[in-house]
Amino acid sequence: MSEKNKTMMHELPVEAYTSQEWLDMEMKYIFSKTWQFAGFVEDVAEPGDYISVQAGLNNIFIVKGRDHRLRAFHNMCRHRGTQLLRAVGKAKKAISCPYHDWTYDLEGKLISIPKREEEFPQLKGELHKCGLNLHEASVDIFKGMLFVHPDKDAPSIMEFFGEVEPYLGPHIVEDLVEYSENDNEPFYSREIKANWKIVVENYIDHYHLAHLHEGTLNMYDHARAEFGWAGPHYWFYEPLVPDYAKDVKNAAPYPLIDSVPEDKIGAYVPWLFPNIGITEGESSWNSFHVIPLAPDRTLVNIRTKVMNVSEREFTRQYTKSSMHKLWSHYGNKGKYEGDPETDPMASGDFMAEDVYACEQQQKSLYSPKFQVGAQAQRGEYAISKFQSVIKEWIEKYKDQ
Amino acid sequence: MSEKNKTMMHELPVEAYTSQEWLDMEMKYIFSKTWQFAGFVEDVAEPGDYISVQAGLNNIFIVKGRDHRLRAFHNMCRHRGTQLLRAVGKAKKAISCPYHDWTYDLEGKLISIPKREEEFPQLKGELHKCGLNLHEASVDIFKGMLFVHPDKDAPSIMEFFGEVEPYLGPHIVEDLVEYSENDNEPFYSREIKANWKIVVENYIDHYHLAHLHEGTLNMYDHARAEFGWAGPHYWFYEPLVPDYAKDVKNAAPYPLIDSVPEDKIGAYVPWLFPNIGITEGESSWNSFHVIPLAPDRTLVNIRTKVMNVSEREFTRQYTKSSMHKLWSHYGNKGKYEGDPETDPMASGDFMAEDVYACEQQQKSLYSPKFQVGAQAQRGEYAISKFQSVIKEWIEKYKDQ
Amino acid sequence: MSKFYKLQITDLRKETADSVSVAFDLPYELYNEFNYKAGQYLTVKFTIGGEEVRRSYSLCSSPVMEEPLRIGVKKVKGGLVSNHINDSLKVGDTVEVMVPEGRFTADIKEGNYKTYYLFSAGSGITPILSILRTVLFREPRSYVHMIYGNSNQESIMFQNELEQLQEQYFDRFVLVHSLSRPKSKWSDLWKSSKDKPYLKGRIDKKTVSRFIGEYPPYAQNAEYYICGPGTMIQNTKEALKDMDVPGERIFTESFGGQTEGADQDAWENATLIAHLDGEKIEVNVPKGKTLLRTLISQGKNPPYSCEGGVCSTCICKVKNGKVHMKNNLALTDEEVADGYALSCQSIPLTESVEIVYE
Amino acid sequence: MSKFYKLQITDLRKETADSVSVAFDLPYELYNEFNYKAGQYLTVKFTIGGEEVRRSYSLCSSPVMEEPLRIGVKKVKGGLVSNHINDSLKVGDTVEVMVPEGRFTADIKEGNYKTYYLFSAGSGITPILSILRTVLFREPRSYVHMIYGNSNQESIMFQNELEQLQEQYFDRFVLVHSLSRPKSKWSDLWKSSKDKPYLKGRIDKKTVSRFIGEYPPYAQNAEYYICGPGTMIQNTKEALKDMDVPGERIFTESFGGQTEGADQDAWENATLIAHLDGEKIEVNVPKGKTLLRTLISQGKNPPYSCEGGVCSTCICKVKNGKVHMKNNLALTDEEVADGYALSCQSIPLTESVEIVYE
Repeated sequence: MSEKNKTMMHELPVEAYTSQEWLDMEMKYIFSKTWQFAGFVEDVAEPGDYISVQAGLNNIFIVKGRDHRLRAFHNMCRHRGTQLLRAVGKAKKAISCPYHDWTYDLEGKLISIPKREEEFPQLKGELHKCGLNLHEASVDIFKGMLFVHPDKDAPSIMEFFGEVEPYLGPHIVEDLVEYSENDNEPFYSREIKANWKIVVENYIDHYHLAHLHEGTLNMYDHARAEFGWAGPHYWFYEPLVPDYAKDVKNAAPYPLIDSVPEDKIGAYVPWLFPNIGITEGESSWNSFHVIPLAPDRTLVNIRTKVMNVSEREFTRQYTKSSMHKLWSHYGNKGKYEGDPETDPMASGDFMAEDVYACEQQQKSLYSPKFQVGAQAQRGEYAISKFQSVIKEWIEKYKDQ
Repeated sequence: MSEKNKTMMHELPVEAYTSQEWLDMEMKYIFSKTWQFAGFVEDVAEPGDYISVQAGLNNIFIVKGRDHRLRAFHNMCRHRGTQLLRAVGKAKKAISCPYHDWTYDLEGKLISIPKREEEFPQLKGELHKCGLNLHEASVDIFKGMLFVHPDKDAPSIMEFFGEVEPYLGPHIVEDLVEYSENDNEPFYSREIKANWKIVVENYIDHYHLAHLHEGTLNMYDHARAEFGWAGPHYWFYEPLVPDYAKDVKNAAPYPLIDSVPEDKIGAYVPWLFPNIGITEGESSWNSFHVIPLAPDRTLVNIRTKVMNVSEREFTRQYTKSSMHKLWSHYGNKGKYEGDPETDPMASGDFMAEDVYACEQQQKSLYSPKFQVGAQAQRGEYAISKFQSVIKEWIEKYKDQ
Repeated sequence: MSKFYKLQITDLRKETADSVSVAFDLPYELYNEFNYKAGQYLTVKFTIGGEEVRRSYSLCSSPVMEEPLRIGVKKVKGGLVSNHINDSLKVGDTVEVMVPEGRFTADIKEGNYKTYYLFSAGSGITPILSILRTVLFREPRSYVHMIYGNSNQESIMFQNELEQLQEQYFDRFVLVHSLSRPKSKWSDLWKSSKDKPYLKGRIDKKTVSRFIGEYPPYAQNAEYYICGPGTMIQNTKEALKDMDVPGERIFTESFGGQTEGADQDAWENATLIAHLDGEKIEVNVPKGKTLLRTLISQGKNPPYSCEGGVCSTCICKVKNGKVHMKNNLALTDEEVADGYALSCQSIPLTESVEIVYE
Repeated sequence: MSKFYKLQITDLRKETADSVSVAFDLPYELYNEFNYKAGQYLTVKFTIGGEEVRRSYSLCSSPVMEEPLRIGVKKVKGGLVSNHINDSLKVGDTVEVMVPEGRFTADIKEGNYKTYYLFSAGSGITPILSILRTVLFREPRSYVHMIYGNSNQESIMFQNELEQLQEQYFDRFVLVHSLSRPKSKWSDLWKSSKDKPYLKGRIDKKTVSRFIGEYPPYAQNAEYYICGPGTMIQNTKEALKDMDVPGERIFTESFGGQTEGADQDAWENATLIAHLDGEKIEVNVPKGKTLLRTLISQGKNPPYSCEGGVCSTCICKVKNGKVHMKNNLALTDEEVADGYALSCQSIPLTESVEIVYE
């Protein structure tokens, strides 16, 4: 072990952010042991619809049965492991493997093998009793979001999310509709050149809001933020600044979400362990899905939902907001002067600012001089807490 | 260790050219322990100007103080490691980290932390005595080039380059001006799909000049080449062929460099360990910077300088040269016949020829059949010498 | 096993014109023994016209609330016991009662996150009501989607109670009434009110599949409880199976008229060899008599309680020969394949039948 | 410590109308003891008019060349010793000389790659000349950028020597003269010659900042040496600090008039307790006397040499009480904060002062 490997990022060693070994461990002991975000309920709307998602090391497909109940199976033929279903689609009554046409019913039971008698005389009796049915996984719904768990007998999703639920926004997510520029694409998708935990830590870092985002997220009242930990999850809330609050109805970029009572308007920004944040605001609701690709590469997909109103009403609010005097002081000014097109720090776009900070931080991790200097005891408490949860989780499953 | 790993490239195993482990070692024990090319002095011309450069694992910025002296610091906030300064720019009196606005003066001293009292009660007394000043690095100038060293107390740049200095060309680099098609871009920049050492070995290989470049570099007299080793560096000189020498004043593509006495005209082509070559010719002076990106990917940036003459004078020479009868026999004929646009070996461009040779060699390294057949004892002596220096350097620092 | 306790009636409540619910006072010392799960039933014993008769009635009370044991009883046309209870019992009377039994129960736990589909018809509401109230009370994150079938508005048992639950748990409890012969004035009333829709007709395949389509499960751990007459059970179960609901998620309890299987030719005067409490009994089975009744008429004391093929108290294993069960709402297909039978429902199909009470 | 050696004068050279350089013969056996660093000074002792007086004069010779020790001495108006040296000494005379001392030195090594900025005025040239020649000779890769301030062309000491160096090291040595009252005919002469420019005026902030802007450091390890009168030092140092030159790169040596600090009220007849060579001395400090002179007048032998607040030979630590140093050109702020004081410059500020010579 070299000196560098002993350098700590608060609770975790720096190598946790740079090495394949750590990512492998996280894949095994975290991403394969937790409920993983898989989309919105409407992604699998009708009986027969399916989607397949990568959840840690597991490729899992979710299919809606004719009983409107979701099933989840590991997306892999029991014969030689070939993937059964592609990204999105509609299944008939059965699922066939493209490789040798082994066929399963929608309950995952093996129902047909070509040339069974000649080729597999050892498989006697009913096929679905030969121990070659699809491996079941678990699927459930929380706050309008689909989650999968690679274990068939996963602990209830509410055992996992129950503690944090009371701290989430009062938004009724099921009543909102997705907003995206292009169909079937997330509102925002970007590969970030940083470890996934750097991205998470940026998300839960309260200390940076007033600084990195001094010109972009200043419509929220950072000084009145409330936050804490519930189970392995982090919750966070801050109200609007008074200027914005007093005329939010006209200033909000989209129509106000009507399931949020007036006295509860604000930004609810919890982080659900391990890799899905939600951002529940005054006029939009977003999922922020962080997908590790490599030790130093992470995909972020943001999907966004807004009120289910007519396009006219939507456009009217958008126009009203964009001309509102509030936004000359708030919300979209770059931190530095420069070309907003090419310079993230001059973009006035808080995502660009965050991406910039994450990528710059990642770069420094490789420096032999890298060390964390100090930790803001309140503003950065969540970061070391998150790291301890990572550690706990790995410890818990590593020796099982 | 697999069979393949035992195959040798002269002094180094093949895996030194293909594995991440080796690149990591080189980054640690070579690129972080040597003076690294950072640009030209004029890149940081005025007080307050800065540039940031990647030197091995270290991102370092160089800033010119109001005393016109350069300072170098690791470009990484001591708080959480975020990069402080972008590529190029002008600093005011202080440097702020974009992430949480920690601020340093131009001497690297920490001078302000937002919410210091509430968030960091442990940081008492004067901020710049809290051990959180920027990590200093070293910067110095050699032959008009900026070099950085990640250590604050680096050995003098002249300890490093001193021995090779007498073998360099008599060019006064500071009097020349940069020539580039596009502002702020190197004259030539290309990512080569080969290990960085393959590129270096190609550069210092005398044996290939008369062959690979038989139609492109034949205006230099390879038979009269002189070369040798000085410290960890390689030096190389060859005069012009008589045909060219006798009318160089009219035939040279650019105005002759006047700091070179007539009897010393030729090509001085040293290699400065580990990764910067310079090519000091009769009418141009070039830096050849080799930047490892991955075990099998290397960026080459060439910056070129010419005499500081009027544009009219420059154009007149260029025209005169291009019509000179010499170039019908020398300097730009492809080795093979073919389409010069698509076939590097028919391009008549020696860089394209070298890139082709490097990439083809890299490919073969992965073959189980790969072996070095034989070594030209004079023409390739520099290659195995370079490899031994690599080995020595790693040995020297590995156990420290 | 078949021990009866004398419990006093503390409350008698008219639920509809032809049904009543009966609450019993439970002495403190019986609390443990009478601990029950939602969905279970009580077996009561009366001696009416000199004959001892037993009947099982589901508990409609909830085990997790501080409330007395309560059963719901609807008059069956010509039904000896149900009419007795509805017409003759009064508060203060003492009734002989066995401890709660039954496998039609839900595993209700506070941490659960489930969607419960409850299908009931007529007096089938009783165990369903118990499950419903227990789930809503004990599982704050679970959902209940329920259909209740009746002939008309007036035959809906526990109507007030259901309405209260709908109000209290509006965000987790959906109730749709299905009326086979709705009274029109009331239906007009309902039509004007969005809160009280009802479906017209009996609970059949189409009703079930539409209902689930309209109210798909939110929590994905869904379970399906069906309680009502045999045909209603059959229809509902088939509808669910057609929709690929896995069998292990469906739970049923039969109430009211039995579904007879295909007529079977019983072996007349077959020989029965029964192993009971270490005794080997050999006896002929008179035509039409069940194995259980044959043994009882011989003065033997085989275990039993409901005599309706529901409770499985009378379970035995068939060692030799074959039997036919007129009704089986208790044993799984696998138990039957393994040779188990309900002796209260079994008639011999072979010349000789040998059974063991284990 | 304060041992004096008798050295013979081997050369006396008139440098300007009012200055002289004096070379001493160094016997072979004193070579080691008189080994010195460029920038150091010699302390000489004379008895003039019956009084023993000491003065320190910087060496202008270079320790790395084969040449005798040589000091430069400029007449000070009414200066007892400087006039004596200029007017009365001759070759062959013997002078009492202490070994070289002083902290105004450069760490000159062959491998160095540095840029030296040298600022001098008047006789401040002497240590600067030593540093200059040593650097140029010993550090073939280093650069020297120098300003030399004088009142006019004729008061430039070591003029020939400087011109020779400019020729020999033209690629590494820049020298700019700064003349406060240049004589015009000569200045006309200079104006016609590119090689000999001069700046008009005293060395002030603007001069310094322009000079550095015009001759920025090439080798980046730059050091700044300043030697001249107090105001010139102050101005130059402030100019450098304004340009963010780090304090640890600046070295100064005061020559000529001293900069007095703010007037301080000394405590009259304060008690001094001094720990010296194991002895505890208790004595009253007469008004106007320094701690050093008080001890000397008591016949004690405290260490000292320059008596100008420059050399730090007389350093002591203040254990109790407070003192004021009239002049301090030797101790850093941190040393002062740690309680150190130059006893030759210290007057008591408190009723009692206790010091230790360590």
